[in-house]
Amino acid sequence: MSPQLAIMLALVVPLVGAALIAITGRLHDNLRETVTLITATLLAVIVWSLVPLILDGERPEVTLLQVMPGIDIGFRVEPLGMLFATLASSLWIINSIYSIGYMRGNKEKNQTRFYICFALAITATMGLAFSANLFTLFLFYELLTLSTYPLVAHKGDAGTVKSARVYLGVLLSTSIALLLTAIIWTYHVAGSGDFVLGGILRGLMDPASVGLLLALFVFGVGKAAIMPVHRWLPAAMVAPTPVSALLHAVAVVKAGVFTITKVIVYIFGADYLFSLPQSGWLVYLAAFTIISASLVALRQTNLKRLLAYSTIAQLSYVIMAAAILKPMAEIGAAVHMVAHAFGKITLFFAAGAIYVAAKKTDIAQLRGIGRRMPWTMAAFSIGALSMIGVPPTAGFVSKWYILGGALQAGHYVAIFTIIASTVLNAAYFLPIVYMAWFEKEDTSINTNTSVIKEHGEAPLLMVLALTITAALTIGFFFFNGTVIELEKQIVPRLDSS
Amino acid sequence: MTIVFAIFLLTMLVITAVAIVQSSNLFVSVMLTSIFSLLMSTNFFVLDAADVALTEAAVGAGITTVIFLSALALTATQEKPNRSGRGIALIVVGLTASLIIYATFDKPRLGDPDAPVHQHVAPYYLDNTMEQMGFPNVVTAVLSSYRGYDTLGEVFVVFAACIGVLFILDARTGTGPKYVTRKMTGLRHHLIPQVVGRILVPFIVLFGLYVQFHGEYGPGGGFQAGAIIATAFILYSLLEGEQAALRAVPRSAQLGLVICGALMFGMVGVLCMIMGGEFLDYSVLMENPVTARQIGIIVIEAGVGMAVCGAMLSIFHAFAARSAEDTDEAV
Amino acid sequence: MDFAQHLPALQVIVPLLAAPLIVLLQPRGFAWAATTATAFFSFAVSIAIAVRILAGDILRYEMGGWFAPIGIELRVDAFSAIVLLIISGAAAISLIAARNSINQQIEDHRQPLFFAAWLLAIAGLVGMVVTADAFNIFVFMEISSLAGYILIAGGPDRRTLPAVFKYLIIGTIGATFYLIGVGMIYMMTGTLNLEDMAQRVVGIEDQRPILVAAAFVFIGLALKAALFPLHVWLPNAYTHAPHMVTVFLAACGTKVAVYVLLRFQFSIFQSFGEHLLQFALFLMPLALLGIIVASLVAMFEGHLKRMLAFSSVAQIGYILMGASLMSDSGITASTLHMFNHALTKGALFLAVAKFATQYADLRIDSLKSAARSMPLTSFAFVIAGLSLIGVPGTAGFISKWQLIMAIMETGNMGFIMVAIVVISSLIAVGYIWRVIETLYAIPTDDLPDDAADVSVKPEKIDMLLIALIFTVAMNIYFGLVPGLPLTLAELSSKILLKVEF
Amino acid sequence: MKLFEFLGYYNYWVFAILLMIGFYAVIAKANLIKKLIGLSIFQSAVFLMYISMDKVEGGTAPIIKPGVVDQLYSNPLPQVLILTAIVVGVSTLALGLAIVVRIKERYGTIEENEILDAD
Repeated sequence: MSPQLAIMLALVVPLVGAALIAITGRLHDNLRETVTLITATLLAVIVWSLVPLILDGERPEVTLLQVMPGIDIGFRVEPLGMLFATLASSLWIINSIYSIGYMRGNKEKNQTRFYICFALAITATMGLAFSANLFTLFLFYELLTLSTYPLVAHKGDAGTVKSARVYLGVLLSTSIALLLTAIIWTYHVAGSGDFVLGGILRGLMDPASVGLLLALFVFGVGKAAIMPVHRWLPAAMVAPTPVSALLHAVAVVKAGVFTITKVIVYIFGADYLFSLPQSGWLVYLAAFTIISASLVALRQTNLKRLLAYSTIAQLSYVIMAAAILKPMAEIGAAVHMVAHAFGKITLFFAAGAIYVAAKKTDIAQLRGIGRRMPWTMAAFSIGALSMIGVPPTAGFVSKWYILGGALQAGHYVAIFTIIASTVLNAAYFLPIVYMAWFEKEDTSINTNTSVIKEHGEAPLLMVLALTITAALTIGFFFFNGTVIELEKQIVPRLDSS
Repeated sequence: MTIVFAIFLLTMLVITAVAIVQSSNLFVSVMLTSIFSLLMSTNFFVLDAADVALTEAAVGAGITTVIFLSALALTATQEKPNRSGRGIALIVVGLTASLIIYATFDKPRLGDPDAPVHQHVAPYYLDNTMEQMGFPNVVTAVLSSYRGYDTLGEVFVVFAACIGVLFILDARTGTGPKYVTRKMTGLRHHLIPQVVGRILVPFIVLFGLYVQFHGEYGPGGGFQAGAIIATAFILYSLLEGEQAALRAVPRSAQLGLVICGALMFGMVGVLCMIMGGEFLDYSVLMENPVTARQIGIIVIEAGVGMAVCGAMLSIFHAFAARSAEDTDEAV
Repeated sequence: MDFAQHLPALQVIVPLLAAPLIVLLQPRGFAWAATTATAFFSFAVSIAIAVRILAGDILRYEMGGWFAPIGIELRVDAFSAIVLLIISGAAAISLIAARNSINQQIEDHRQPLFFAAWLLAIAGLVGMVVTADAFNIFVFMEISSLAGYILIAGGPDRRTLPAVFKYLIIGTIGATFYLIGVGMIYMMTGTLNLEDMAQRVVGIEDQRPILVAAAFVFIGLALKAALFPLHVWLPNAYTHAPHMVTVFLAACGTKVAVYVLLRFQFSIFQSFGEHLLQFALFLMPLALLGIIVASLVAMFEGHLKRMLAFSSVAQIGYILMGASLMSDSGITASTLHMFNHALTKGALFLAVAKFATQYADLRIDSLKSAARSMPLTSFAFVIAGLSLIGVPGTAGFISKWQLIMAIMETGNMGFIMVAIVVISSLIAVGYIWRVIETLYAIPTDDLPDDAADVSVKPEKIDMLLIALIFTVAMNIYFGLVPGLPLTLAELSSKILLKVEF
Repeated sequence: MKLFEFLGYYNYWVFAILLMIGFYAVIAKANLIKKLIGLSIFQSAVFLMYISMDKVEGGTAPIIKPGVVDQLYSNPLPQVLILTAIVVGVSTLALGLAIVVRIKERYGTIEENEILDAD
């Protein structure tokens, strides 16, 4: 299989999958879900087949069509995108397994639409990850927003629609208003929007404009949820848990930080940005987002909302790392995308499992739940530790690199932020873990019927899924060499300095 | 002397126009509009535009007035007082006026033979009409040959108006076409108009035919003729009543006249294309281009005349038939 | 003289002459079929013309065999070709889809007249575009206007009538203003041929009449084009017209006036002193204001058709804003947007027409949960709506991209304009999404679920739906492969700016 | 010849005044028929403008007199245009009146403000 074919297949397979799901959805549920799983597996195989090539330094390219002179829809696989695509496609399998358990366990309506939109979202993610230029990236960015909207609004009642409106409103508005402007500006100045290592804007703009352009990009990519454009993420918590997992771990927010990192590395060029003081504000903004989101998370009583704010903070980790503009930090940014994905998906799977099994959503209800759902809570604990950054979890690896980068740059604000947020993370995660394992179940709060009270573990498929992700979270601590090798390639020029 | 007369005419025009707008009796306004058209027509004549004068008299003073009156019969004859909107109107009008006055200063003066209008294209027509067309009326030549395409367009404007009026006035909550016309006596009880009118009708038709076929040599042509002949039939229907008029020229014949007229014009053009020329290039129709053009012009002028006559009649009867129904319903 | 040379003439005279034939041969059903066939023939002619234009030709045709400026010349270049494509394409698609909707709204015995008027409208609009003669434009403008009044007057609601009347008055004033302007130019140049005019206008010393003429032509055509604030006739006319007429007129009605406007401003007045600059300075604020105000009105409009009509006014603002930049890329964007907006608005109104087959009331609130019974139509509306917003992958995005690109070329001042384009896009998100949410809303509880399901009739797959899906597909196709309109638009801008190429 | 020059200006002024009177009636009058009457005055004014420019001092109507040399003729082109415009004008008017008649039937009035109130 030639790499070009693989790239095209990575886009076509989920698309065909969506079509097949639509057809089989009318026939039988099992058939539909088989199709989903087969598609996901096939996609993962295809994407993985590209990894060795990229590690060898190859950059396969495909140009699909020329839209306007100088503006193509084209794909080019590079380490950052490779990492993102691998991550998303692999997690899709696990997420599908989990979804099947969740959707059935919860007896959700419109399941076919759910799986179709999911597959479309994955198509968009693949396109985004492999995009060779800003135009293509923007195309798939919007497709991702639109294909996830029906997922967020899945329940369809008034409250959900309202929240989904916030989701779509923020993401679409910021992208059309700011991101599109930034992209067109880039095309206007540089004559192209191709992702080139070292950037394409060097010397073409005055420093003040660079700062402005950077701001347009950062706030335009609403998916990165940097404050103040983070509101959509808590709003989107109305979605079913597998969707939350998709948003937080597999695709959406990752697409956001991926875009920003890619823009910094391939459009501005990290070392070029570093030479300009006008870009320094980004670290402070990210730091502010980290701290304040963590503080907000501290006050949450709803588990999923807590996780949402935790995500906001973690995303800004990536942005801050990217904005430190030092080689180690850039690697740390990429690694943190993976680490956070593993950790957060585990946490969400656990939250969903608790909801399906016990219909519990509040933190206060979790007392003693560890005894009823030991697997789930064990996984939850691992995820939480990864968020804090305790070894041996994935979170530790990325924090190590980011901290290294911050030290390299001598950026004390960043260093302080990392330390402070670690403390805050511990402050909001550890009590939950403690409560779940060591406190007695509180019957007074749980006013629900006895049927629900007498619950055990969640459906097998869900437990299976979250066990796998928890294992990955720990596994990543030990086996992260490939990822580091891959991402070292995005900073070769800086590596020597 | 003519100039004094012209100045007098122009002044009268302004006075009439003011009176038209001021009068709150719509009937008076319409009659004044008819006078306005006649004044305008005379003025055109003074300005050496005989063809236009004839058209304005036939169409403006004649047909327009009749249509207005038939519409008045169906609506209202008195305007209700209303003072709102004057402010905006005055502002808009004032702005437009200042724009026009601004343009006044650099305009070429009236009658200047060196003005750009008389230089570029116009002399060609005056110099070549005799040679290329073989007849003296340059207006007819320009109308039907040099700018025949405009005239084709114009015929279709008339056609559009005709089908438009039929379409709009036919729209009574759809139970099929309402071609019912009840008793309408016209002016049968009035002896003098009856007698005079009966004598006049054939002469008007005759005059119309003269205007039609003499268009190449004197003022006149299809438009004028069509309008004049239509006037004759309208007069007839006023005298004898709708029914009698429709017996003479049924609705289908009126519409048929329009369609045939329009198609005749168009088909001559298409024939020119088939014969190897451009659309409406009559010269290819026969060996001798001058004769060919004359033949072409006669045919298309006939088409124009038929179309205009038919359209005017259709429009008039569409209004008139409605008033017949309404009066019946009222009784 | 081969057939191909007659193309510009055929473009006009075929629909023109077909109109009386349809009135002549009245049997039921025939009118629609014949009209549609004619429209498709027209479309084929436009495509043939476009092919010739892309090959680098400029088609000239001397009507009656008289050379310009003695006779009337037809002249088709890239700018005309793209507008011809818009008109005849819109006509073909709206007509082939029209049958059921028209049967619903127009009584049988009136249909031949109605379809004849439709053909006259097509002929009038293409006639304005192919001709190179200022007065001939007026004649065909009147044909298209009268036919347009007739078409709109076919609307079943009584409110149609005042709306048409208003349109008639304003349209006539516009045409008369145009006539005054042309008269003044003629007075100063002695010619009516546009090219000839452009050459002769250069040497004139007495400039005032020409400036005033420019103003009259501009105002007259702006009235016809519904340029803000002269748009007052448009919303009601579009709202109360028969649905399929709205599709047709929204796609191409005002664009032809814009076409003539740009022709005059650039071809004739371009070489005329500072005029073009004044024109731009005058036009730009109006365009910007129109974009914002009309978008806001659309946002708070409760009736679906009116909402889209106001959105059209805003889009005219986009088109003219592009032109007011006076740059190559600006006019390219402007022309391209004419094409893309025709596709988008056509699709949206087609969807509206389809909704109207099941929903008598087209206020947005009454379309609640329409997606249940009409999933395909609703989905098509969503895609077309996205194209209106300018989401990538749709035609609307391409023109927005070009427009912002063109604005950025103007330097720092451009940011205000970019901001306005962006803000109005956001407002578009607002009003389109309001509809989409309503369409996909879950039925309220006062209807039990079973009852709702019983009342749902399955969506009928008819020509209207197929045409709708086709148009939506075209929106996506030209969003990904905009080569054809883009090339024509680029050629147009070079022609208008008289760049040698 | 001063009088002739005056006529030139006067012609043009009358055109402007008539145009304004017509335009005013179209905008300010609420009665629909009155609006149409205003519209026809408005158009007539434009006809006057066109015909004014065809006049040549000492000329006659453009019907060639065979054998006569040095005869000046007025310009035929504006006349042709106005012939067309007159017919266009009456066509528009007829259509407008048809609509007014229908409005009267559906609303019972032809006053603009009353129609607005009715809906």
